[in-house]
Amino acid sequence: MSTDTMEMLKMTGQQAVSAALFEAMENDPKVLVFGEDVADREGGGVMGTTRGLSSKFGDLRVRSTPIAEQSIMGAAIGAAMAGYKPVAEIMLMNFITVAMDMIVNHAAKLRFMSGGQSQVPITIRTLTGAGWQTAGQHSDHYEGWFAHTAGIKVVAPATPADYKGLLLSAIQDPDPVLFIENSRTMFVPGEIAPDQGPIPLGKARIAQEGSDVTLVTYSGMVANCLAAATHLAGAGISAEVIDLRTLSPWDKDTVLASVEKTGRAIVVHEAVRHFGPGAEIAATIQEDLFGKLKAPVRRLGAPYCAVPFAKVLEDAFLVQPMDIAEAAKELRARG
Amino acid sequence: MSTDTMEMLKMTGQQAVSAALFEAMENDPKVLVFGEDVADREGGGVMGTTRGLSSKFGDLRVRSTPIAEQSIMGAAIGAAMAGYKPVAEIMLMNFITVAMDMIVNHAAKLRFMSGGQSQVPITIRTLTGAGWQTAGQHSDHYEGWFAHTAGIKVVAPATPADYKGLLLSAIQDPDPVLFIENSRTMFVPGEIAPDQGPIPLGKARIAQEGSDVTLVTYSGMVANCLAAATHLAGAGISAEVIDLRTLSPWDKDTVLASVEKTGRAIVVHEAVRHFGPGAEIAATIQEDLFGKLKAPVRRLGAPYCAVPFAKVLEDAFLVQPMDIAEAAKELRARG
Amino acid sequence: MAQTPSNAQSNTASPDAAAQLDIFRRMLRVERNDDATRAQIRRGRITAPYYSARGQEVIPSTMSHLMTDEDVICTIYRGIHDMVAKDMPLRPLWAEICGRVDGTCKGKGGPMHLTHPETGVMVTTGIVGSSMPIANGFGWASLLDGSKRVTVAYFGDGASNIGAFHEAMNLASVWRLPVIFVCQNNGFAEHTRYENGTSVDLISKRAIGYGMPGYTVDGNDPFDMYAHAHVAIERARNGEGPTLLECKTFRFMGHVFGDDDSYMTKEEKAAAMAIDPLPRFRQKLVDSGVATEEQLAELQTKIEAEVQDAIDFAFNSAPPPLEELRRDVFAEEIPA
Amino acid sequence: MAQTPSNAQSNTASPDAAAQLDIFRRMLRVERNDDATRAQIRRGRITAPYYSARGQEVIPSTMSHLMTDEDVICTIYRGIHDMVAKDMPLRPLWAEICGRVDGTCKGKGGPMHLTHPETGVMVTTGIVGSSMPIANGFGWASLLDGSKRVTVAYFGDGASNIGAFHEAMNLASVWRLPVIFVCQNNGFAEHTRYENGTSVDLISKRAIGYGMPGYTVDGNDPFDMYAHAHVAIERARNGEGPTLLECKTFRFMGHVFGDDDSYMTKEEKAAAMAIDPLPRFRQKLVDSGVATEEQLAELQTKIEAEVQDAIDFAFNSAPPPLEELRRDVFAEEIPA
Ligand SMILES: Cc1ncc(C[n+]2csc(CCOP(=O)(O)OP(=O)(O)O)c2C)c(N)n1
Ligand SMILES: Cc1ncc(C[n+]2csc(CCOP(=O)(O)OP(=O)(O)O)c2C)c(N)n1
Ligand SMILES: [Mg+2]
Ligand SMILES: [Mg+2]
Repeated sequence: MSTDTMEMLKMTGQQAVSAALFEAMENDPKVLVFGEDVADREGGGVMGTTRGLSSKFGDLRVRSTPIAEQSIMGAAIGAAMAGYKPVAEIMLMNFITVAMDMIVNHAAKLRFMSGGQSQVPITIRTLTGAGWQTAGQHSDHYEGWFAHTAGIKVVAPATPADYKGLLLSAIQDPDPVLFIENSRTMFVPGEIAPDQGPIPLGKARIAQEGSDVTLVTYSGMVANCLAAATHLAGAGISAEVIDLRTLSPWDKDTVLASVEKTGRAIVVHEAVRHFGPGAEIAATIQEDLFGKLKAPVRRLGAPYCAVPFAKVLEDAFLVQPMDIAEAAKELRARG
Repeated sequence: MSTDTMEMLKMTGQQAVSAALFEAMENDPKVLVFGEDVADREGGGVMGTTRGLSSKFGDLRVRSTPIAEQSIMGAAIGAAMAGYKPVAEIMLMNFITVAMDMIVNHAAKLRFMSGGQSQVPITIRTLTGAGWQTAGQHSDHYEGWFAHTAGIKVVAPATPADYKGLLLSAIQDPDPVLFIENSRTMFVPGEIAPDQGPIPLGKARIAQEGSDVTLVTYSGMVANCLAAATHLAGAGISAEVIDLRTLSPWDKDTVLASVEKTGRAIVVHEAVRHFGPGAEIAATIQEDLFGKLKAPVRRLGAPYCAVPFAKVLEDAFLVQPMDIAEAAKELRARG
Repeated sequence: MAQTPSNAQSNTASPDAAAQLDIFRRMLRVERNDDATRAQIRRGRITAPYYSARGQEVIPSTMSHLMTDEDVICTIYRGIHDMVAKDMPLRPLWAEICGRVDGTCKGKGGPMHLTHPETGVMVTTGIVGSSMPIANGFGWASLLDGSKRVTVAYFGDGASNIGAFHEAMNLASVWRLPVIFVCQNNGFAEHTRYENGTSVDLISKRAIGYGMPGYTVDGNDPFDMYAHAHVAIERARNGEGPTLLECKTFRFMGHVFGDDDSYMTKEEKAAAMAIDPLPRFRQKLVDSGVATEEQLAELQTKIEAEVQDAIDFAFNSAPPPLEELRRDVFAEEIPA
Repeated sequence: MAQTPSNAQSNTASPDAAAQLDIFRRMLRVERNDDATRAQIRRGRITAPYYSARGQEVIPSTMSHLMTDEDVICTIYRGIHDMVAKDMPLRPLWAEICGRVDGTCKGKGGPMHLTHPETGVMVTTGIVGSSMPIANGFGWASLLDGSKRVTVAYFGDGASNIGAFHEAMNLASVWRLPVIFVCQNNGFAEHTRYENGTSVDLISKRAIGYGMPGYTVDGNDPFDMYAHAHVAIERARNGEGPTLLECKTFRFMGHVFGDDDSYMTKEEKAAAMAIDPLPRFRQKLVDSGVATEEQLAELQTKIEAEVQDAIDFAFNSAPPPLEELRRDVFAEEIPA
């Protein structure tokens, strides 16, 4: 039975992640899962994402750790070099700040610095995103740092199917992958094939076709771009929404082909706009499509401040569908 | 006697930093200096940059620390909140990876998260730069991470005068400043006025005027851009070299005015090009000067890999003057 | 309790009647405030995550009693009890929790980042372990100022396993900083039981590795707390350096509001709650004649009125204006 | 020496004649190689920074003697002695130090990142403290494999003050990992004297805070090293968990090649060098009849020839091609 004819399931991104972990551990005895509270003795994760794994695969392959992110990442690196495929959880992205040395100076560089002798096939799962009033130290999007770091891939899914498919690929990838889960959208149900398999890293998805403007985005902002596209359709503007899925390496071909078609591009992300990942995409588009654009490439991201607590500020901090729609209208008006 | 009529001194960037530290400590009893090996008992710093300070200002204001960058940054933050102006040294930029939480989640955010009650006027001095064959973990340029972090300024001087003037301003700035010293150029002598005072943060310097192409750069790459400009002059191309001096916030006005004049821009930095800080500048230029550019904005930076050890690879890793000159010629040829 | 590892001396100072009453007042203020907070959350009027410290009242109440107004604290997400015990005013506290402009942080920090320098609440961090290295900076400032100001760093048992703990303890000892490291050991780090994350039976033993005195204290007993806190604070004030206090306690409400406690047994929770320090100490005060029932009832009424006033104040305060996104990033406002 | 903190037992295993000779062979190989490296640097033929471990030979030589070929090490910038003692072949080592394509890392890592999995040299890091958390991963893999493989993490005294040390020690203990933490305490961290950065008189005491055995060993005495290393390795191999060995020693050549040693007194350096472990142990071997002068001279000749061969090999190797910048970033080559 092929995927097309199979009846689709409803699943949240979280359930899809859980399904991928079960499948990966089942299929490959080298896959390990660990992090704070991930084992069933600790409730299978504070969010329950890893629930059931330790009961099924044992306490040696699925381990809760002390609160010590450097030692989590260190253990992941060592075990990976010894032949395992660890999936290490950093509970929230802000906590990755205490493990940067391990990730940047070690995981990302060991293959290169060893001239190819070492390999570090780890997956770092982490959750983030504003919207829950967890304020300045619990909702940052730092993917830009890692996209700028040679030797680590950055994956940020937006749909349940992608959560599963990309996680399966990340785990089997021979190199380190940062896998970002977005807290606003990860618990929203969506369609997924019961036999959803791996989805290749580095390939974007056209979430919606359009002809007037290209919205390039990923992670939680895919939803906002789709909402903007719906609004724009009402205003007679046809927006193409590209979900990058993998931020680094990003799918230049798909983006450039789309922007060449529409002549207009807006890059949208939740991370702070200033020196944010959107700049790379905008800079590349203007360079490769110089003279073919009808308007400058726009970038939308968070303002230059910490994530604020008050709901009204947090809402204003996040790029909203209407911000995107307005930017698109402006571009359309320019040429 | 004004600066113009005074005889200029010859000084290295390192001597200028030392002079700034002496002056700042002399003028303001709240200024503190600390970090690994910085006191005279330990030789006044591995490079000798802080030599003499502890003998002059005492062991309480000038302190060597254990090897513990988190606790260095933590102590800086606490002392700053208690009214001091700590200048904390992180010996090399790669070691900042173990102190990211303190810098990003705390130093940069405390003023905002406290609604303005807290202030963290710290200066973080750090040294980096390829060229000494110190390989993958001792020469990285991570300024892009901090430029992307709201609440911390990023300063990266290129001349002895700027090393002194910008450091004086950084120390007196009411907010955290990352002050980056480049290991290739910091030990090269240059001219400086004997009474060189503070130079405002956020203001670029036109290192060389020109009319055909603008080279936007900072830190160690200013030297390479100037060398490229000399070569280009011989080839009949007049290059304007802008030394940003402060990367965040960067001097948009000066850059845009120059590029509006030349119609062509190349952003050059030592950091990895991929998702690097140059992308922000390129993306901004194309957005603000859409339709006024004669060619796409180009970016030159390090290739996507760790800093390699072998001299021949390290040379190829760094953007060389001829790479810049060639890019400029290419742009000139396009329109 | 007071299990003391080999490097520690024994401590005997004891709170007099006034001290006992003051400690109880702080405990009750903490508890009443916590109760009201949970009530408001249940009613859906507060949406932020809340880390109740119900059960841990004795620790900061005793510490705060022994601290002067100049002394400061650096605390954590589970730290509202530390602030209330330090006599932080409740109006700006509540306004902050509700995300209002009259909040101590103008609604920008929220409950995890409450700050109130006037009462010595210098830093509240949401990052495990990070209160400690920052506390050292305040300690260094005391030496520089030539002041007797003492800094208390609060943190949990789980935090004692993270790098920042180690670096901070070592630096404080080498520099002989007037900092007291107060570990509120409630037996759990989120869902992880103490012994599954921590390699030593008593966290106070770690002090040995820093040449620092360390004590394990019954954090639910104001007398044991007082005796040890007294020694630690005196030590710090006299320039003799830092102390580690491991204060054993229990959090009655789980890790975060809504936590289902599935990782602990009903029995252990019931056992812990059966020795709830608040009613126990209350009874003791009455039994020993330190206070009458009437006095304590009056105290309670007064505190409840203060809490209610703060709630009313908070919900009448406006949300912050959007310009606040551009303020306090730097000293100078970011242009629009 | 063997000062043992209270939680440690006494260790008595002793190396037999063959073991002594093997330890000496490793020491001499380390020393001859170090001497040759410094000679090449003085002649300007090597430009990379070099962190000599002259004086510290006993530690890795004894450890390596007791390790099997399956056992692995994670070491640091000052770690070439650890590798040479582990019998890493000298040709690819030299080619790497010279930045040549035949280097073990194709010239891309250099002396601070030498790697040679075939002889168990898994990681060399330039970041203080970072060898330890990674070593735990190898330890975990041993448990998963059901193998008896032991992992040794080398690090310095200064590194014992950084967060990574603490986190790694705690995790290794909680998980009972077969990892041995070998602190080469040479009394200095760059220019900082031990007691000015470290808050405890014996680093081994820190083991108490992790419920782990810890020993302070005379790292210049192969007998004391052997006795304690033996216990630690047996413990790890038998699934009893990690051990901390603090091995006291001295680095004769300062922190980095060219260091002027201004931060130490001439006397203390002279005193340390007067008890240079290499000639001392050599004399002992002869005096006790374990080896004859002739035997040792022959050994030395052989080692020197091996070193010279490696030097010749290295300088005849080509620099790496520029394509190497695109290789080994990921498993798949980055397109040009
Ligand atoms: C560096 C870091 N890692 C993980 C977390 C998530 N986290 C929040 S509280 C907590 C448990 C802390 O336990 P403990 O120190 O015992 O304090 P308690 O909550 O029991 O008061 C964890 C793991 C965090 N905030 N920071
Ligand atoms: C995190 C970090 N901080 C600082 C440095 C700079 N540094 C290199 S070696 C060293 C001293 C280390 O001393 P120790 O651990 O005693 O080892 P030794 O060099 O004496 O063998 C320092 C501070 C570094 N490499 N990494
Ligand atoms: Mg706890
Ligand atoms: Mg040392």
